[in-house]
Amino acid sequence: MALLSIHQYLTTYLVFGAMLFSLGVYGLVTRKTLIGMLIAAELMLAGVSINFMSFNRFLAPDPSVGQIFTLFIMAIAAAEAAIGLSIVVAVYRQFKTVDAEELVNLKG
Amino acid sequence: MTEPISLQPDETFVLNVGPQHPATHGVLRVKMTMDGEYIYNAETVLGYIHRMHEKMAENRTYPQFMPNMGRLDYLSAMAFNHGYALVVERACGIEVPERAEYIRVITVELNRISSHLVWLGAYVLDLGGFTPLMYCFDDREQILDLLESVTGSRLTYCYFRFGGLYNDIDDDFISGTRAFIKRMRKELKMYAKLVTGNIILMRRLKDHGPVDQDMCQRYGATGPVARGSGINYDVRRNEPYSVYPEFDFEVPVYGECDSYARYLVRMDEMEQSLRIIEQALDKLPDGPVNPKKKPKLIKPPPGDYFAAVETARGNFGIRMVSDGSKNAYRLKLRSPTYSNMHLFDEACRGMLIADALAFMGSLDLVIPEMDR
Amino acid sequence: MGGYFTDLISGTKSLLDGMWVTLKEFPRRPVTLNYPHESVKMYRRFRGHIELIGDEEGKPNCIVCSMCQRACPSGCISLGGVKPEGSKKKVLTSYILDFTTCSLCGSCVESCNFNALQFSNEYNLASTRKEDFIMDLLKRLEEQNQ
Amino acid sequence: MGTKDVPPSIDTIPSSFVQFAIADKVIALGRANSLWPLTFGIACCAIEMMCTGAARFDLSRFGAEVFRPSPRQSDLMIVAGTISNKMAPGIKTLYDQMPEPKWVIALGNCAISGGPFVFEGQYGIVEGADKFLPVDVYVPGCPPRPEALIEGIIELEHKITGWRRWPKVKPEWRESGSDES
Amino acid sequence: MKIQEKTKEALSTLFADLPPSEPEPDDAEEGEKKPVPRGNGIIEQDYLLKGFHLDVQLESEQLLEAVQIIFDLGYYLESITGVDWIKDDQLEVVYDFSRYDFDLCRTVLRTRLPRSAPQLPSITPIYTGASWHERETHDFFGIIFDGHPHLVPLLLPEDADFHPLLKDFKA
Amino acid sequence: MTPVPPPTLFSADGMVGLVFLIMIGVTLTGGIIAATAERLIRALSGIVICFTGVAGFYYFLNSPFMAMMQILIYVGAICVTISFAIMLAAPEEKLKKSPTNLLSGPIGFMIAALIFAAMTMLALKTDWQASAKIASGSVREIGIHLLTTYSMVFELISIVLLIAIIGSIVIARGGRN
Amino acid sequence: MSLTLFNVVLAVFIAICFVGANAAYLVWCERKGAGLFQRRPGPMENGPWGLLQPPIDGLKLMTKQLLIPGGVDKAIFMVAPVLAMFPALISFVTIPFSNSIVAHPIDVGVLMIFAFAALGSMSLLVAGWGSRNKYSMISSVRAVSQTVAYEIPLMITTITIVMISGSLNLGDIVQSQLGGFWHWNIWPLQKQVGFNLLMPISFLILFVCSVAETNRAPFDLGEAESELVAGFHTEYSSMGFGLFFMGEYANIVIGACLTVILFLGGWSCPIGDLGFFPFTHNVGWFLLKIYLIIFVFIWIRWTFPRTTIYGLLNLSWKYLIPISLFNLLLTAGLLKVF
Repeated sequence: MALLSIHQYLTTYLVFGAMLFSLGVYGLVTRKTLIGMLIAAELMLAGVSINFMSFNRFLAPDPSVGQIFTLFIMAIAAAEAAIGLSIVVAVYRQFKTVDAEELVNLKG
Repeated sequence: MTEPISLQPDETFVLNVGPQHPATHGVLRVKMTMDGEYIYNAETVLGYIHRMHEKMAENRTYPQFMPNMGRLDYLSAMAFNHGYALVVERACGIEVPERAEYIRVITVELNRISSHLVWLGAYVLDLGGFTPLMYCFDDREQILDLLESVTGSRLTYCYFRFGGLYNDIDDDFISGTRAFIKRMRKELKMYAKLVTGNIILMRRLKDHGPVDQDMCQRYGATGPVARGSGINYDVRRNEPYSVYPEFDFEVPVYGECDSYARYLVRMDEMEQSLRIIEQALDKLPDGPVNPKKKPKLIKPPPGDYFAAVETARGNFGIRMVSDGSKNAYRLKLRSPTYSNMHLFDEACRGMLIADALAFMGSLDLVIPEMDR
Repeated sequence: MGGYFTDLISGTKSLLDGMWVTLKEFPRRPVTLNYPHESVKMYRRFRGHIELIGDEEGKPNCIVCSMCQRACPSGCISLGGVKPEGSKKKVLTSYILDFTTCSLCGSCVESCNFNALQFSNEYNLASTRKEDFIMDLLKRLEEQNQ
Repeated sequence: MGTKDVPPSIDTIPSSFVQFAIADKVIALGRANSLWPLTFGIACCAIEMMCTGAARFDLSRFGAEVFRPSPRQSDLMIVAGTISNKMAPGIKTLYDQMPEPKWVIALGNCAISGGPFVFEGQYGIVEGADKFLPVDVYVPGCPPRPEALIEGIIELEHKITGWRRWPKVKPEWRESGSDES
Repeated sequence: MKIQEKTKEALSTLFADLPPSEPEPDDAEEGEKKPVPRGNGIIEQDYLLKGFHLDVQLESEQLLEAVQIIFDLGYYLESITGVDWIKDDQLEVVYDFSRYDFDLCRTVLRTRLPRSAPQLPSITPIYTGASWHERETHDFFGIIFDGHPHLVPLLLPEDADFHPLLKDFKA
Repeated sequence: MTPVPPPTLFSADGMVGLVFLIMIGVTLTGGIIAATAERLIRALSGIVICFTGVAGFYYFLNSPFMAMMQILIYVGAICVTISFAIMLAAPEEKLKKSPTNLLSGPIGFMIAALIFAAMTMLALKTDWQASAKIASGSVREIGIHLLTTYSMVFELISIVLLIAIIGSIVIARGGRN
Repeated sequence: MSLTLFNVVLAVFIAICFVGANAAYLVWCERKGAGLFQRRPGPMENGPWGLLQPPIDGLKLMTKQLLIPGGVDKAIFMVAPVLAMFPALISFVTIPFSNSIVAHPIDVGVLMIFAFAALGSMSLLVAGWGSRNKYSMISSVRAVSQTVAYEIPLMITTITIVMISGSLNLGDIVQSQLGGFWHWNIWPLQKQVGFNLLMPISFLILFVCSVAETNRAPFDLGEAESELVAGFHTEYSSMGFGLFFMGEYANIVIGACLTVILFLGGWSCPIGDLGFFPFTHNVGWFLLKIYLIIFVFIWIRWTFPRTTIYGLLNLSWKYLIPISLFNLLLTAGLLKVF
């Protein structure tokens, strides 16, 4: 029944954050479309946020600093999503595809 | 123009509205090519309720064809009966007694009100409001009761006969009609509050669904659709038949060319119909309702005949070609919504689907009449 | 800017007007006719399906002239009669009405010169069998007489 | 196809246990009193169908006023009007899209047998909905009065549960010199 | 000038080269059995008796010209229909026009085609609303309208190849 | 971290632990769907599930405010935006395999596994010094900090969001003809 | 912590029962109300006044065949109805029914309701997309853009109230309005802000937004019957449809609760705690108020035609957002002054 109390340990959260982060990395590498990559990036951000939040809970001397940082990450994520998706839409309008590999003429 | 959709530009998709769709009032099908929610092109497909009326006319004797007219446009069956009676009477030269003419006008106008009430209810239902439909149908039931007490059926009346009527009206009908007029005037005020003045409805209808005069001419739109475009055209006025010249009534015309103008035309028409009924009841002469010598066998002399009447939806014309036998050689039914709906294809381009369906509703479609 | 506020106010007023109309209906008695519990009586001119009129003895008035059959637009009447030995008039042996193709136009009743046909007041027919509506009117008349 | 006295969906459930039989009855009762029709009018009879739903006759008293626009959510198809050859496949599709158990009412003479539009040499209509649909209840008339449709729904409930809840109304003539407008 | 005379005048330019005797008086329609089909030309009909004012019969080549004249005069298209004169082995196409204003004049254009080759120019470029009417006439009579943009069955099923209003049609 | 005796399943604490385990499962499933699903709309649903689970973690970490913000912002804003983009631009990912794609799967897996291993080692090996104070999770505290000590962050957030809004409007409008 | 979470689980169970019963009988109320507004009696024959109609409908829906049309995205298709019901259930946890009856008085109750409302709007999107039906797809796009447009004024208005009460906790917000109906936030006269004429208008904005959030007429663009057949649930049959149906009513209850708590004093007695009656502040008042609001919901639905998508966005961007923003600024200023 030791499993039932793992929510009291910091390591659980850290390992979990790492899991989400690496899932995000995997997604970022394997995804072919821009939107898929964006989703994977959001997943990575979620992993990072979990780390911040768990440090905030277990380690931080000042208990709101991690939360504020996570808030900041959320704002960044929102901004990223907005910008990224407007780019996706603009690219799609231009090239009629969002496949990252087909967008070779994007450079220049 | 109904060009075939040969090449689909990118990002469009085809939306099949109908044959079963709550907004098409029956079994109309509109193949809409959509760009998002905007209509790129619309092609109407008819014929889902093609009932071979014109073929039947060639197989049946003239009196036998009369019941079909009620099925053609089930909402204003009286007016269609009237048109058919007119053309046969014109061909055979049958005189109609005056009392019969007055009763014809009364019943036709009552039927017109009931038709507009169905339209009003169904139209607001199209726009998403459910309650006005119930009020309209409640008012309509009063008319149906009156007409049932005279004709014996509620919807597909077969009341007119060549030269007269199926039977006479009684005093109950007259007093009932007067009571109805009183009630309807009050109800119309209620509709003005509940529906006409409603800001949501106005925003949805004003400046949407443009049909200009040129378009009316090219498509042959008549009835409230033409009158909503500023065309002062009403067969009852322009080409008087029956005893219409003896009544004082106005033809409502609005020049805004939008759905709201068509809406207002119909609302005003109900009021004018009430006026006509009131006058007809006052002037109702005594006398027989059938000619003294009831025509036994209807055999019009050979030739072409034409008659037009104003139904609730517009100009209904009948072209009859007789070869002198008991059956018509050819009977062409010119239905008003056929032409009115035709302009939908052109007018709805670039509209949002919600507006297009609101526009379609403002054309007041009765599909069996289009398909015949 | 002026339009902004007048729009707002007139729009709100129109909405409240509409709500007042429906609210006034709310406490009113419904107009509904509670059908299976109460029912409307039919007008004398109501056109149901047709039925035969019998004389005092219960015999049909029909003399099998077939006028109704000829007048019917959709051919839903078929009647048979025999001429018994020594009698001048035909006697009706069967009068079948296929109500499923009838259009209730009333041509048959109008064409009958012998007061043999009338409309019934059966306005609420429904059945799980189509055959129920192919009626033998002669049998109906007999049942009525009993 | 055609008519059977018991709808197949109920018939096929094994009823070896008494409890099951009661459950069947309760379920049948539930189904019978919550018949949601498909919003689907074809011609003249559709107007009378609307009248039936409207204030004067009010189908909602029987819990059957929830006209669903999507066939997926409806239990009852009221075929209200003439079925043309062009329309018949569409109606069949709609019927197939409805989930079991489902019922069909043929409203009006056109849906029963083609009605007045049957004549020699006709080329356009299907002579009756039962040519391609299993019709459960026939409501004749051209068009039938709204009471007839209510009667049809009662008849359908009768068929589903095997129990007629309401007595049949005997039609009466109004005295001449009517008292009601 | 009344529109009826105006229309008549405008249309009579089409028949300038016809011999003057051709336009027959209206009793041509009254005859019990008319042995010869009437010739081209304009007939003024008695409105009370017939329901229309001007009855114009013309060749199919003249049709577009005549319809253009009618359109310019502000008529609207009421209907197009066909009549199968099987005894004459001819198909007749009838165009009904009417007016929106109070100067009433119903005008009928009619043209006859051989049953074996029923072809006619389409008036859709002039009256957009003729499209459905022509498709319908094509459905019912099999008349082919040259230049129609989308001549497929309208009222009949998409794959229909029969023309039910022809007198020799058997279901 | 004071080691407490592990709870039994049918105690209040045990239930809580069970809920946590379920949440881990849900979050991981969501994450895996988000990272691997072929269809974008499925990936989107995966990420919605994943984010809801993450919000649950925040709740366990004694910060309900952040949990709610997580759902509100990620699910209510970001996922909805992404779904708009999916509807506007890319109905389907193509299933064709190009040579580079063939390798990207294993390579990605290797990289991800490496990162995961390294970070897990780091997490397990480090001797974390637990702090005495435990966050109360109250909004008031965050608010006070956000507007006093970390007011720069607050400003930055607003500037970033403003720039993002303007930028995305400019970019998206530029593509329209 | 552990006990609260256990409470949550228990509360969710109770909430399911409450919401289930409520949703079922709200359907009955809706049908009955619709009938009475329309000159007809509504359900009558099944049970007294048709009271047995909801269980009968439920029974029928449950025993109906569950059709999964070919071509749909099965997993997504199945998840969506659950997703529609679940957030509404969760939100109930934090609603204070009286000063003692609240399952889990979370500190950020207001945020929680919004967070789960956002999750609910995802369900529409997922349902519409998963159905692979053009109507459903259009509907889901509409529903989402509508939600986005209306969450902004809704939140701004809520923030105004939060500023006045100084708490995100729903219980505290109610507490700050105790002492009679003249203390409710709907009135312009407030002890915290002095005189703010915009408060009643703010109430209207919140009300309109909660109608729009729940996809109710006249804002029911998502399931616009005459345009999009049945919108996002066109392809759903049986209980899938039933869950959407129930979810709608659960959302209505949530919307009504929010309106009552923020502006109408929650569970507080309108005439204040006068002292002669023992239980003046209780759950009865709260229920009375929310059912009154729900009655208005029903009343509005059966009165108005549907707006269009641009009319809706116009209303939001031209009227609701500016006015609510202005009210936010005004309230902030007034709070500073008083």
